[in-house]
Amino acid sequence: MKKFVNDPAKFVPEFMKGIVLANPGLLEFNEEFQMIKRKDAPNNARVSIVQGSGSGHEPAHVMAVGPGMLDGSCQGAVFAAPPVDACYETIKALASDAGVLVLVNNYQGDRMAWDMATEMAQAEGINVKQFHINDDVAVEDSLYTVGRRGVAGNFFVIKACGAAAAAGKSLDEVYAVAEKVNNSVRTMGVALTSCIPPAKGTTIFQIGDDEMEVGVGIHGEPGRRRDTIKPADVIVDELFDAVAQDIPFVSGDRVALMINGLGGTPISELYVLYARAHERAEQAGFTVVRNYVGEYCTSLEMAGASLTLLKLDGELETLLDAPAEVAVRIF
Amino acid sequence: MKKFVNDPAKFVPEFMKGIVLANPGLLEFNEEFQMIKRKDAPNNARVSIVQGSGSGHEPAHVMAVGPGMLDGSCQGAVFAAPPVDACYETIKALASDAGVLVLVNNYQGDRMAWDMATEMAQAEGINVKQFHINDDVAVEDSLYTVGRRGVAGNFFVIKACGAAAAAGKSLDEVYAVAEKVNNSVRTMGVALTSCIPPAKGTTIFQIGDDEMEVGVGIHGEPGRRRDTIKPADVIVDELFDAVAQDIPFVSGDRVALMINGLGGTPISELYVLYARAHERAEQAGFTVVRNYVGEYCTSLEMAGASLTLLKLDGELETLLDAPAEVAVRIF
Amino acid sequence: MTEISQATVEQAVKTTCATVLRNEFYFSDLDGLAGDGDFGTSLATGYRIIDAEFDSLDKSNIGAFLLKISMLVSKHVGGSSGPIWGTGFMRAAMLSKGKESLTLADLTDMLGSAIEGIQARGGAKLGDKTLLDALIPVHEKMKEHVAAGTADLGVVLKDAADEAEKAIDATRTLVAHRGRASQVGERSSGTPDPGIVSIAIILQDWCKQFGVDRTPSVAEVINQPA
Amino acid sequence: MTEISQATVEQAVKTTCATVLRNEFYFSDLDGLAGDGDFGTSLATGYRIIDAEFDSLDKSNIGAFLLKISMLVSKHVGGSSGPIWGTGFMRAAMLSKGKESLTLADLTDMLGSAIEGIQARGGAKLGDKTLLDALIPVHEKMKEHVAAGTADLGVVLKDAADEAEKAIDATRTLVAHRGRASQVGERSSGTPDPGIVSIAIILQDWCKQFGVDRTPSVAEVINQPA
Ligand SMILES: Nc1ncnc2c1ncn2[C@@H]1O[C@H](COP(=O)(O)OP(=O)(O)O)[C@@H](O)[C@H]1O
Ligand SMILES: Nc1ncnc2c1ncn2[C@@H]1O[C@H](COP(=O)(O)OP(=O)(O)O)[C@@H](O)[C@H]1O
Ligand SMILES: [Mg+2]
Ligand SMILES: [Mg+2]
Ligand SMILES: [Mg+2]
Ligand SMILES: [Mg+2]
Repeated sequence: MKKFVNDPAKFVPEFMKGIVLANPGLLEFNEEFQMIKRKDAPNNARVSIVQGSGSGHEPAHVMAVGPGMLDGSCQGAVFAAPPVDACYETIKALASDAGVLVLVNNYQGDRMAWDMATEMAQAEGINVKQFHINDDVAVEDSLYTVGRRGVAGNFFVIKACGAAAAAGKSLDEVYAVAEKVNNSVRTMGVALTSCIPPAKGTTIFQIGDDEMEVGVGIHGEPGRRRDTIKPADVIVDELFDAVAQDIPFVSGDRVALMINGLGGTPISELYVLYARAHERAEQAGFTVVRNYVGEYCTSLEMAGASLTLLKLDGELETLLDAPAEVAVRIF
Repeated sequence: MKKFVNDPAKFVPEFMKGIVLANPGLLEFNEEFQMIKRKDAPNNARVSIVQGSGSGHEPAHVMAVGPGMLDGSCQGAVFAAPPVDACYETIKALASDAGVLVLVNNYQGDRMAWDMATEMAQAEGINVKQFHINDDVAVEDSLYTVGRRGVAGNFFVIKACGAAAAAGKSLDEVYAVAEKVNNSVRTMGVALTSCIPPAKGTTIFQIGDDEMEVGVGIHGEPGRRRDTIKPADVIVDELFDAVAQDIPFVSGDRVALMINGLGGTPISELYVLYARAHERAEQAGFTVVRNYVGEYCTSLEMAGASLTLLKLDGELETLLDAPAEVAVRIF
Repeated sequence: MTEISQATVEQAVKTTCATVLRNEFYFSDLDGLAGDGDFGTSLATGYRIIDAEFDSLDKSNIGAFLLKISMLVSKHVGGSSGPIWGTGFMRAAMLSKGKESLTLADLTDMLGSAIEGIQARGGAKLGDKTLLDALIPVHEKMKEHVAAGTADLGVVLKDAADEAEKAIDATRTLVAHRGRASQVGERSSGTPDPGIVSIAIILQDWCKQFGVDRTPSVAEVINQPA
Repeated sequence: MTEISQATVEQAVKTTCATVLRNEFYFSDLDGLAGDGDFGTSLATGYRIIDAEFDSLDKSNIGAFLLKISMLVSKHVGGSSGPIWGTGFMRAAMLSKGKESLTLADLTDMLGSAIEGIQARGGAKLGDKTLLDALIPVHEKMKEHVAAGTADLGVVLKDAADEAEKAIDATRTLVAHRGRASQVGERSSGTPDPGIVSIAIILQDWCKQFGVDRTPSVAEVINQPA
């Protein structure tokens, strides 16, 4: 297995320990529930923002804890929603007089765990609300399913809600921000290779040397279709069209544009994709107000990328612009 | 080829275009010489810091251009030093009354190209000096070779020199900073997989499914030896010992500790490595004053990592702490 | 009337531990076909602890024992399986509170309540291609035996294993409507649901454990690791 | 005395373009053994442009032509090969300034000066396992023919190709002391130097181009792509 790992069963607590050792002033670690929180949270003067999901998507979700972002987060095993108890303890640890907003990525496992945890916390009088993020356009939404998946758009929901909470907004107001961002953000991804969950030790799906999976999920779930690999620009065009036509985005829109690496793709390739995406946005009459190129929501070492567009307005631009700090940094 | 690429021959200019489109306020692009520079450089009041090397190591080197870092950088093709003319034009474009410092990674190709370019620039009266970075401890230094390679330690030389130049230090003073950092920084890396240069289309070396290359170079050059993959902690121990014993680092040292991903390794694994490296540093009596976990000097999509230690003093701590800005960012 | 002793309940759980641990990678591989490949690991994480702590678990009565199982699942099992299996055990525990043996009718009611709890938790119905598509027919068959007054519990167990196994093929070509597999649309058709397979394999292993002669006939059950 | 015409010099460069472009991946693969696998691409980037612009290059005389080649190499060839080949062509250009034909002695002096320039640029000496280990013996052999007054340039070319080819095996087990391969220590022993191989293949192709019958005997030359 081509991975840096000791005991696969300890992979998640071990990397979490590394994150906290690297950020001793900022973060603290509860190993029993695989939870990382800001040392200075909860703060009763502001809403706590909480998330927790499967591991393997780093820097989402535990590395998004910090001022102006999440107050705390628990991680399940790789690709598995955290156990109910961990979710419950996370809500409890971040309980604030101003309330707790749980940003749940829209997967069955996450939803059920946070539902149960929320019920348990509410029974104890904690003021907690949940919001479901579902920005992936790869598979059509339908009444008969759990609905669309939450993927890289997650970053924007966290960033905006974190800024709103830091600005002292109420739980209902922060919830409204989550709703606005989620209604305005769309993503689609493509994979060139499969990832290898450490506990599994082998790839999660098989893919030919000349194939790509269009619309892949961040857990390696199948997307729209399997196809032969195309030139980078052709791939961007398909992602861009799928995403831009979804709300739809229209000429004159001010947007944030993200190229998110899925883990194994070098940043040079992400900029090849960005160049085309930026060009397409300009041709479509969008103004790219902010851009994001890097890794925000990954799938272990999967080679691949996703493209996200977020429609902006004055409020969202201010929220994205607000200062924030996370465990990931350059300097 | 599992890559996002259009025409492999245009890979480098295309990703450079992406970088500049994503940083329109900060950077400008000279496509003919594959050079990126700060829009507001040169500034005759301060020394210009310049670098240029092969591509494939992103964010090194062109993504390290920005305030407090490099003033400009030209890129060769993947893994090939830039042509002499590009180096010459880069020095000319950043020529400042205060002088130009070229930070050259110690490879034969880079050295020769910058030697020729420096001679040409000096013949035109430009005040330019070169410094060679050689922090890789993998292969013993010797009088009979080009000497040790420059790898991730490069980041610290740029950061410190960039800060010194921003503080208005003279060319000789900035050169002395480069010397001090280079004398105080050591690195060793390990690869689990080979990378695929786009123009080659195939892996640069063969490595078994259960093998690792200890001491690998950032161009896939062989290192100390081939071995079977070991648990993450055992790998860190070997890197740590090789690096720490080299200057040597001694108990009581204040250090910066970097775990640098080589491109294809997920950040979660880098933090598994960091946890152990931090522990080892503490056991050795070092104080980890600053830490760096992420991608600083990569080898395309190679799965692997390197460990860097930098011995600090008051001057270096101040220089590392100074504000800086590059094309890579989170928010 | 034939009773199911507390010892039998404990033995069934113990056997399930062995089944889940032996099938850890197999279940994950099946989940990888249309899901995310963690089903086996998630279940095994919980059952490994149940197995290790088995001797010291509260065994004052069946309900207390199953409540403890439910709590261990809630604490250690992630993914969808945590809430689903945790809810199932919780419901079964409620109806067996204080009991030291069960009638077939008791057991049937416990399963019925578990099914209701799982439906309430995850919103799935029959035909959504989840483990409910195995549990519901098993429950129906058990109700028939309760009505008929079947005395031989081996016959009931064999029928239950048959129903669960049939569900694998009956749902194979369906498109999943719940769980992660539902988010891949048409792409889930043609792959077996790992939750259904796990129920069929657990029941098959119970047959073996309790001396009920039964030969599996569906590939996924036949091919489980020995 | 036998003269080498400007047309022959131009043809040799043109032939070299074909050689380098055909061997682009082969040269890179050889470089990947102990180096970084870019040698073929680096050379090809320059020679592709020389080839494309060939018809419009300054051909007023041999020196002007070679100076232009040197400039194109400096502008387009990266890696170590840019400075090395650029310096070589620059030196050859200096000694042929204004000439429209060359004697064998002229050509020998040009190569000698190129070797000096490359040594000054990169600090390599004979035995450091670089292309100098091919060029220096070729130059020695040419000096012998100049001294002996050899009239048949085909014989000289054949001998030169022999010397270059011999250098491949003669240096194979050496540890590189210059260039990127020197930074891998003992690990460079046992791999051929791609720069030496390229010189041997170029000379072999010149033999073919100029009608000199010669059969290569070293694997790396025999195995070059057709
Ligand atoms: N809503 C649901 N109700 C009942 N069972 C479900 C539901 N969603 C999923 N399942 C079952 O859970 C199994 C997958 O479990 P697991 O892999 O742990 O979940 P996840 O999809 O979160 O990774 C499926 O095979 C299915 O049988
Ligand atoms: N100092 C030197 N002098 C002469 N030739 C050299 C020197 N260093 C390297 N070479 C030649 O250049 C070849 C490698 O070229 P190239 O791959 O372009 O360089 P790099 O090592 O920079 O990638 C080697 O095979 C060797 O023959
Ligand atoms: Mg899961
Ligand atoms: Mg090179
Ligand atoms: Mg699953
Ligand atoms: Mg090379």
